[in-house]
Amino acid sequence: MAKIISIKEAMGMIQDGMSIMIAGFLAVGTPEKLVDALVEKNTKNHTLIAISTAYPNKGSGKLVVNKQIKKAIVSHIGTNPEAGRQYINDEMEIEFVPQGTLVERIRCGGFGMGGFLTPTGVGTEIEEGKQRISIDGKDYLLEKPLRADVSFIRAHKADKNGNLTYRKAARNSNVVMATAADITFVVADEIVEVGCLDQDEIMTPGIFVDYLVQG
Amino acid sequence: MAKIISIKEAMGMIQDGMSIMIAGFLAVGTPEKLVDALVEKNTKNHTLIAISTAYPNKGSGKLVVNKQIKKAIVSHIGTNPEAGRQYINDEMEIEFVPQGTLVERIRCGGFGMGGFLTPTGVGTEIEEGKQRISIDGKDYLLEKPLRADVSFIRAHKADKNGNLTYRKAARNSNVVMATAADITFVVADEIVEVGCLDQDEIMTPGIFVDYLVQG
Amino acid sequence: MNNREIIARRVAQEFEDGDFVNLGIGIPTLSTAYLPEGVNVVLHSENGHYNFGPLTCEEDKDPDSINASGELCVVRNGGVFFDSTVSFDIIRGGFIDKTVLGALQVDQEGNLANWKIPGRVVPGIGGGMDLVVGAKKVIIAMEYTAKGEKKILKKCTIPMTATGEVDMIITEKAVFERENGVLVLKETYPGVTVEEIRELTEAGFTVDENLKTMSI
Amino acid sequence: MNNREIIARRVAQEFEDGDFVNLGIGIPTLSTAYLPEGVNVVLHSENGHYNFGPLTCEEDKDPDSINASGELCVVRNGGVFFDSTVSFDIIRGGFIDKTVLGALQVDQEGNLANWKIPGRVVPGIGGGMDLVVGAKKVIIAMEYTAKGEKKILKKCTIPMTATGEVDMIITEKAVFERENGVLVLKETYPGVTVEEIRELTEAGFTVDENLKTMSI
Repeated sequence: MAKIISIKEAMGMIQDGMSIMIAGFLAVGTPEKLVDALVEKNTKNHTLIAISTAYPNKGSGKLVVNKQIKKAIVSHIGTNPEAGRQYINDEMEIEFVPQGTLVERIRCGGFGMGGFLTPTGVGTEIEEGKQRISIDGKDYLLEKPLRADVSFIRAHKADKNGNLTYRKAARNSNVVMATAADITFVVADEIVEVGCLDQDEIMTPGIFVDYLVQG
Repeated sequence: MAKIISIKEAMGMIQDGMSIMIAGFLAVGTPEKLVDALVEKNTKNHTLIAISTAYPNKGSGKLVVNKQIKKAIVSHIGTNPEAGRQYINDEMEIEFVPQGTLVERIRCGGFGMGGFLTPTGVGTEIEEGKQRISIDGKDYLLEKPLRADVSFIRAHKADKNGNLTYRKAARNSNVVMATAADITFVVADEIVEVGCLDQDEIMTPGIFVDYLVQG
Repeated sequence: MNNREIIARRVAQEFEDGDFVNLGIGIPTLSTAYLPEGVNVVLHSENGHYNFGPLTCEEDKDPDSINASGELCVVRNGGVFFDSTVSFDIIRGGFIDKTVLGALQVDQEGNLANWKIPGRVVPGIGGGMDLVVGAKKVIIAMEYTAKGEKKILKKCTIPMTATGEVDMIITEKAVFERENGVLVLKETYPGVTVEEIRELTEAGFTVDENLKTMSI
Repeated sequence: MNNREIIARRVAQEFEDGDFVNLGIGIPTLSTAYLPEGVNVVLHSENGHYNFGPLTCEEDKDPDSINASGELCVVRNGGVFFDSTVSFDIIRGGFIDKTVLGALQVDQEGNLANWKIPGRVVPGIGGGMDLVVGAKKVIIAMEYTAKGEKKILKKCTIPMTATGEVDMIITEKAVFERENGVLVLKETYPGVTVEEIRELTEAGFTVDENLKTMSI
């Protein structure tokens, strides 16, 4: 069951070299407060797992600009020129993953699966180093699970048990990332009492959430 | 986008030998009207894909009692003695699948994946005929996708585009089964106008639904 | 106190406040009647919810609200409904702290057999195989023997549910835990001797140096 | 009419009323401006919704409502929000009727290259690889050549996005479809000759016996 902590307490659990999932799509769904606090903490050598490196001044991109990321596992960096610069200058390693494969690998990581077979990437560079398996005459790549040490999630509403709802397009990668890290930190737009959320409409059950981080 | 049709029109699309997914857990979430109509139609040699064979007089079990099922792919038959009887007398074939594996295989079938790796069943009878794959030192079974010709889904509310919500424990296998059949038939407790459902709270997007079946 | 109650009372001592648990029908479910003061557990149900409990009044009756045994139930404040994939993602993903199940046979390697007796109609697998593989701690709650036949064996002789997953065995005569791959006798019921346990057990086991008496 | 408009107008003719489509930025998205009367398409956005459109008034502005290009948008009546896995399940599962994307190179085997130019900074893959593999029909919308260089080749020379998935190529000079694994020239723009197409094309192709003039 989720525990409510301060940003300071949250940052106390993060160390150099940890892998970090940052939820959001082009920063929509990203808990900026946690990212800002991590920029301030200035830990280094993180592995970033995110849909993209977002923007230089928004979302996960701020950690790139502050040179805290050693390796990024993302589907896109095009909106963050600094990510491109660090990449071509070998200052940051990038593993490009097709977006559908990325979120499904995270799902496998959260849910105890050893991987899944996708037709995406067959016959492309993405196939390198991967097993190709044919099922009923069609070829697939075996893609492996992804997990992280910590994840940063923004929710719309959270009850005090950590049950979460998201709003509009701010849901995106948050649902899977909330399940696949050893420690899940959530910043909610609003924290409500247990019982205030409709039991049918909770999008992330609280069992997945470790900490609700308060302002 | 979903089309609204009558039960008679729905039954017109079902033929002997088709595979049928019947949503529900011990009949909760099963559209009894469609099952009853299929009993009346009395088509034969179906492959049933369901969590269980439910009860003799409720849910998918009625098709078993009426001897319409040639093969059942289920996780449990214990609540339907007639299923047990047909099974030991070789009147009906049964493929027992662990429940978590069953729903995930259906998910793969609906979503274009060639399969997934699960630790469930490693070292048991369930492993027979399956590939064992080791990922980072842990063993998994490669489980393949499941699809059906038609699926029977009960929803709580449906809008006229086929967007669905479910209520309480009646959600269970309905979400995945709505995605993995060539033709998806839905009976809703209530059909509402487009726009009446909250866009954040739809549990099955209408893109998966072919037909809303009216009383 | 009958065997079922002894076992259920001992199982109840294993729970910590806030544990997410999935309990098999019979003795495992009965154990919740004996939870220590101040200990509350969250019950997960395979069909798609957690934090359920029995009906408390007539108004609670809702045909869409059943547990995995098919009984009407209430999902309490803080509970959540979800679909079957999420339910088993929770299980397979290791979010269940403890699962308690019955067994036909258990062996010294931690193998479990509880779904199929050759020659008899198989009721099915249900969620059992996923639970035993996925839960953080697997506790077997069962009577020590079945009509005089040994159940704790060197190697299961009937089809297995999972291999090497059993962490603890709680019976009316003794409690075992698996430590470093070895079955260790941790507790005996008042009046039951280690010799008696050896006679009723085919499996090899060691006796804990701090062997305790089961206190119910 | 410039090349972009010619291509966008021709792309728009491919849509049927009710189609679920996912459109790349640029010409593909521009095509919706030229939908025939009575044809409405449902736009799917990788980040997690469908049936979106541009803002219609100041009140629609909502920072949580963006499309996959990061632009503020409105999800219209009948539209749905979902998470990223569902978004790509829709794509990979074959529920998208048509996807329209640009290309750096296409070849006669239906291979597509549109994500990486060796030696240049790669912006990324995004949802492109999944879309091309998953959508029922893959339409490439692009200018015929890039600064004089041929783009419709015997075999792509830069890293591919997917193999054998391209169904149709729409350009300002000609329209091709792949039929039984062969590239077939179906239409030419008024004034463009088959000979001119041959000169500008490295790929082998056949000419449809009912070769038509592109009508925009």
